[in-house]
Amino acid sequence: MLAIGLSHYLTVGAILFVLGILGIFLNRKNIIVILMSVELILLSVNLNLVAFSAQLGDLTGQIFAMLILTVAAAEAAIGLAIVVIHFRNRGTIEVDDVSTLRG
Amino acid sequence: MNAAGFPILSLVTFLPLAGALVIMLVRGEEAVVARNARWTALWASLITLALSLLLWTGFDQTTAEFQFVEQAEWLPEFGVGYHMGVDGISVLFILLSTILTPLCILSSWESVTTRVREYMVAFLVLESMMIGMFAALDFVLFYIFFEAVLIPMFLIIGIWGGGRRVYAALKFFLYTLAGSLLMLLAILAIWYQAGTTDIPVLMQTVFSPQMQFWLFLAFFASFAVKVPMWPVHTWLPDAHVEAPTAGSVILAGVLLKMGAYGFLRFSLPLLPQASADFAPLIFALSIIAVIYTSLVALAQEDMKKLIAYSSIAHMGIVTLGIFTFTAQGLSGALFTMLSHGVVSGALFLCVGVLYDRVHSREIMRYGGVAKVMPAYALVFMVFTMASVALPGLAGFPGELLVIVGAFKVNPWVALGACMGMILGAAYALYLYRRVIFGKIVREDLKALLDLSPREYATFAPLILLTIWMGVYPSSFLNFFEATVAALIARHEAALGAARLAGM
Amino acid sequence: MIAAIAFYLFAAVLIASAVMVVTSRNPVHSVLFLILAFFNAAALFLLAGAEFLAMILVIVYVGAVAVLFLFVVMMLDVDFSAVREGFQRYAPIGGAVGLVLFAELIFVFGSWTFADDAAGLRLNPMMPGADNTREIGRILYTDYVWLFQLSGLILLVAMIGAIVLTLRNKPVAKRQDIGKQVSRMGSVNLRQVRSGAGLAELGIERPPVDAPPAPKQVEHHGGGHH
Amino acid sequence: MYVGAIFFPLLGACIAGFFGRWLGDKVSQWVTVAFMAIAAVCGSLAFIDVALGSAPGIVPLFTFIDVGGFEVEWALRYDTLSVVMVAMVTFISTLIHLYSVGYMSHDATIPRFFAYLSLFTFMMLMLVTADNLVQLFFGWEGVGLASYLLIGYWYEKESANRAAMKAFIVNRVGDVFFMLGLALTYWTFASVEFETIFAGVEAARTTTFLGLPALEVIALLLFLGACGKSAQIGLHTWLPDAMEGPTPVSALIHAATMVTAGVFLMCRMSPVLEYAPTTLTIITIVGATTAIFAATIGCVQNDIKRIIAYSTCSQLGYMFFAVGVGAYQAAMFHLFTHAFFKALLFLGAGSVIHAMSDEQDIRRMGGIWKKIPLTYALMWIGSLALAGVPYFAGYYSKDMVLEVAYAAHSNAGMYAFAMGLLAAFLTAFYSWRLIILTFHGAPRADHHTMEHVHESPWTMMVPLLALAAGAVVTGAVFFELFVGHDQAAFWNGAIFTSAANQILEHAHHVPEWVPLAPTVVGLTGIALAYLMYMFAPKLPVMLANALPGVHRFLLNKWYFDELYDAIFVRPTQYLARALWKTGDMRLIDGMPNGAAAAAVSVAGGAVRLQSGRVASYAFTMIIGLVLFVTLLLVGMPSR
Repeated sequence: MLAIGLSHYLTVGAILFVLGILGIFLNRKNIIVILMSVELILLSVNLNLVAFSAQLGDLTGQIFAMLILTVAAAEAAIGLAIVVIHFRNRGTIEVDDVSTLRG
Repeated sequence: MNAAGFPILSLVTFLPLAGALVIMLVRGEEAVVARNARWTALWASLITLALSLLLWTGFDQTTAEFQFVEQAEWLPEFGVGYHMGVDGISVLFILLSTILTPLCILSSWESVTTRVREYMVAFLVLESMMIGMFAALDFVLFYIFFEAVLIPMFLIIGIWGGGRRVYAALKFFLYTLAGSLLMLLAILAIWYQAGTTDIPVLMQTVFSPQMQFWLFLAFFASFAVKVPMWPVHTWLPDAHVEAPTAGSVILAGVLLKMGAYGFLRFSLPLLPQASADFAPLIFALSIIAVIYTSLVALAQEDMKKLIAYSSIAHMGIVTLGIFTFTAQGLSGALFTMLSHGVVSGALFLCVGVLYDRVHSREIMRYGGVAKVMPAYALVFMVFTMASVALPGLAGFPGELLVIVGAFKVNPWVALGACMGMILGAAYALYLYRRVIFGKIVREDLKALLDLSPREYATFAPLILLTIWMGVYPSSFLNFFEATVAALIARHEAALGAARLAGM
Repeated sequence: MIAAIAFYLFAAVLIASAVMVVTSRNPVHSVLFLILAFFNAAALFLLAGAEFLAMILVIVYVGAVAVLFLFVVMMLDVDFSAVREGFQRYAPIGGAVGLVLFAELIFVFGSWTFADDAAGLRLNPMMPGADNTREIGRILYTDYVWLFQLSGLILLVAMIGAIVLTLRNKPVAKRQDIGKQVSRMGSVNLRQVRSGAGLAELGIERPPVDAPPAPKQVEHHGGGHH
Repeated sequence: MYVGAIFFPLLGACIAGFFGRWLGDKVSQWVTVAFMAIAAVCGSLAFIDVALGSAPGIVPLFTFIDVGGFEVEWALRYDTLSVVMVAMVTFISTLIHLYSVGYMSHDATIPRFFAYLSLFTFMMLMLVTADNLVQLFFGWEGVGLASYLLIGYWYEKESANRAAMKAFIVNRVGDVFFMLGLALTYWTFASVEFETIFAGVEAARTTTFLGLPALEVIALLLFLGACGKSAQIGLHTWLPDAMEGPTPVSALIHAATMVTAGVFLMCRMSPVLEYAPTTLTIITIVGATTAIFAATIGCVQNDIKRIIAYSTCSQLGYMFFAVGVGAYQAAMFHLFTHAFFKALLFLGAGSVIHAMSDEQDIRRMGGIWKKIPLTYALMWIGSLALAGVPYFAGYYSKDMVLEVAYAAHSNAGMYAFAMGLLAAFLTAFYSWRLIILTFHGAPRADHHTMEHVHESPWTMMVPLLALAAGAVVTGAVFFELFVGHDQAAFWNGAIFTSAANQILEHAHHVPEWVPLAPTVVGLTGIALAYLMYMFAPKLPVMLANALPGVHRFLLNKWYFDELYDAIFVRPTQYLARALWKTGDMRLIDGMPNGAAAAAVSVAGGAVRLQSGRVASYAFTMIIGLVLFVTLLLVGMPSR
């Protein structure tokens, strides 16, 4: 219990991941919270990478985590921009209304 | 380099493409563009024709080897090369393509009024691809040309066609594409086995019987659709009916020959064992095609559809002849292909003449045309008779040779092919009688004009060719002779070897 | 010992705040909890020895991303009560999926070990006692410089994309369009007017009005030949 | 000269056909007549050279086909057999060209008619001078084409078109057998050249085909081919209908030349036939049956041309059974004389029709013999020759044919003799029925027509007179050469008879009554006709009423047309429609079209999955992810 090992980190990552997924399900309509959930998921991935990196003593994991960070930032920026213009056009952020892609 | 001293085959193949490029660059008023496009296309195709006549004069009839060969590296690491050449089988088809194209352009001089430039471009591209297909000696190259032919034809039917053009074009495209995809698989399989796609090299390669079986089926799927053989023939009547006249001419004249050419070029030399095994099936399908489609033709109410069905029947004779593996049968099949190219093309042009004037293809719409268009009646009669294989005209020597060849293999097959003669006469004369003979009942027919000078110019070479082919066929048959003899010798040797191995 | 306690503490707060992110009624609260979660994750990174990444996380996520979220949430006048409708409907499915996933992840962790030669396969082994930030910098600017540039490019594209998306072209806003001005014809014509002539004689000079386009001749393109 | 005899008609045909519009009617018709005359001179000279001078030869032209040993040349074979035909064809054709100048003078497209006529002559000459079976087939089909064109010459008449088509298609049926025979010939003899075939017959006697002697099969197939062209029973139905064409055409094609091509072919192939005894028997029976069958129908027909057409059919039957008993010379002799008197009869009928303002029904004629005495006399001559009255041409040839049939001393021969004798009686009967109904009795035509009855112009009468001369003298003049003691020298090997075949010799030694019998029955027939139509005109009606079944049976031509309509034409039409509508459109097209429709409907279902809701997509993705991971885990332990 006392020695904090890899599995602890991984467990935390797993819980975060599951919470992120739960968030997507729960906030079905709120696109902003969905985006936040995605951030959580990415965070859990980063946590895993860092944990492995620390365990193995390999810096590559941290490099990866950094790259994921940039991608996550970019994704958040674009996602939010889309939310903004969608709200501007429709006056709502309900994802359920977004169904013009229907085949 | 070759007999001509310069890469004549590539030149003939890509010259129309150059013409197409020139036409595409034409800009200006619509009428001016149309006129320039027409003349450019005509000249491009005429120059191609003139060049291709060098093939006729320079061809050495005594050898079965490929001639005018051009070889260049293309994808050497895959054993794929740019390899062109002709032998007795293919050389005349190149000539057929180059002769029919200017006639087609001439025949659509006035009947095509919309998007003339694009039409002419499509035709020149089509010509280029057809010639390339007949000249290609590399499987990949062949396949590219074989498929590329589809595109301009698809456009010609789909854009300048009749009322149901989209249906017909799609049907045409899907049928042929479905078949040729299997051929692509076969080509890949051959490439895996042999490591090259060079056809002369492949001809020396022996495939295991098991492999031959599947390869033959794949080739068969592709070529049978193209021929077309019963029961995958129904795309043809629709395509013919909807295609513009010139499109029908090329479709019947050259495109149908691609399937039979494929059988001759690939199935027979590469897969002798499977070809021999499948011959009874082909006989059965061919005989059904001959009798079935002749009967169906008898019931048609649309002129073009009738001629389209007659084409299927004639192609049944061709496939029959190919799989007799006799010199007569093969030569007859080749000759029938050529003569059918000329004759059915001309018949479609004949229908086009009436269609341009009356805008109807319905047989019942006509009657008594001979009264007002005697010259046209004569022309139509010549081609009708050639189509029913009247001796002295183009259709006869081929049909005779095929029947003689088939008789040796199986007299009943020959009898079946002969049934086509009777039914052929029935539907052709029935058509002629209803359109040309009889009393004129409709007022608008009374005012029809006889052939114009442009139409005379279109028909004259075809009539000359028809009579020449009928009276002096040896001038054409001599082209095939050496190649056909070599083909049969190789076929029999391969079969003999297989038989020895089996024992 | 201290490290273990710290780990449990930070982990607990991280998970609790993550729960709050997904469940809180007010998105503003969600964002604030997200920030808290990021802080705790950064602390975990620190515990794992990834100091540089921990700092980056705080700067980028808390400083930029979370604030961006906050901006958006507060800037948009969203009726969040409507958005929360149906919150319960998918909870069972979400819970089930989450449980299955969690169970599987735990199962994977339990049945998994390092390969024997894992240590030998490392690409960039950490020198014992080396400085984390310095090491990352060394690798990032040498071996991974292309990836680094690429991620920069991604950010650039994201920036441009976000700007393009949200840039608003108000039709009422008046801007100067020089090209339009230069190419302007017809509305102002200089004319030689007889001196002394009044409006009564000349009438009001109006810019010439283009004749309405003649109704286009309907052509029958029947397609192909007839 | 040899080439000229063949190709001058073609030249004439081309000039009249292609340039007729610019040359005008007069010029083009006389050009063709002139070329025909030149050809006739050439033909006669060739006859003198080859047949009388015994100098056969072959004129090679150029190679037609040469494929893997299948070698066909264009060549003109001049031996006695062909030169007889050449001379006869060119001579009669010239007369008929000349006749047509008068007969067709009111027609709208005269150059076309003459072009067709000359084209026909050319094709016929190609047929008879063929050096191989393929070239013969060329002429064979060529005359078929010309016949088609000429029968349908008045293309505005629906019945003419129908008849033309019928002629072509029925002939095609025969041609199919010809083709097959040709193919078998090639595979038996490795050649289609006559020389090679004849040389190889001995060697081929043991060859079998499908278990039958190959020679028998070849002979049978070629005979079936000949049946089509020569209108033997079964394939005869086109001949009476062919009378829709202009009368000179009937005279030239359907009496004198084309229809006898089948007989010519049989004689040409005599070396093969000699070794095909079974086939010969079949030929005898078919020929004899045709002779009697056509004669019975001829007795009740009312169309003047149809009567003569059935008479032609019947006479062809004579020729065939002469061939069947091995007397090819007798067949050729009858062919030769028949050409003259039958052409004479047709042209005479044409003259009558011309005089009667295009009336063809003999029930609406009568009482005109005083108005057109010359035609009347010529018809008499023709009929006398046809009936075999002594010293006219038909007497020699028909007697000869019957004698050889008797001399064959076989069952088939006796059957042929009996039928031939009966047919001879009927021939005489219907010939005089025709003459009496046409020329004698009270006029039954309307007043207007009767006023216009007039003798034909000289262009029509000159050929008639020439043919009449032929009908009178050819029999006597050529008897010795064709079938008499000089025949071996005359034929000079052109007709082959095996050593065992001495039938002509036997025929000269038949019992006394045999040569007399035809004359007697002929005269009886004439007498009966006089009795029934001249002296007791009620008698035929009574007879018809007494035997209504027989009368209707004969009047409807033994119901052959109806039979063929029911078993060939209708089923074919029905089948054609069924195959098209059901086979092609429903079954073959139905499969791909159905597959396409199925794909569309499946796609329609799949489309609903794509709701457009991003959240649903996200859920789907996540659930998919979970499934994947589960699958991985389930799969892992097995590793």
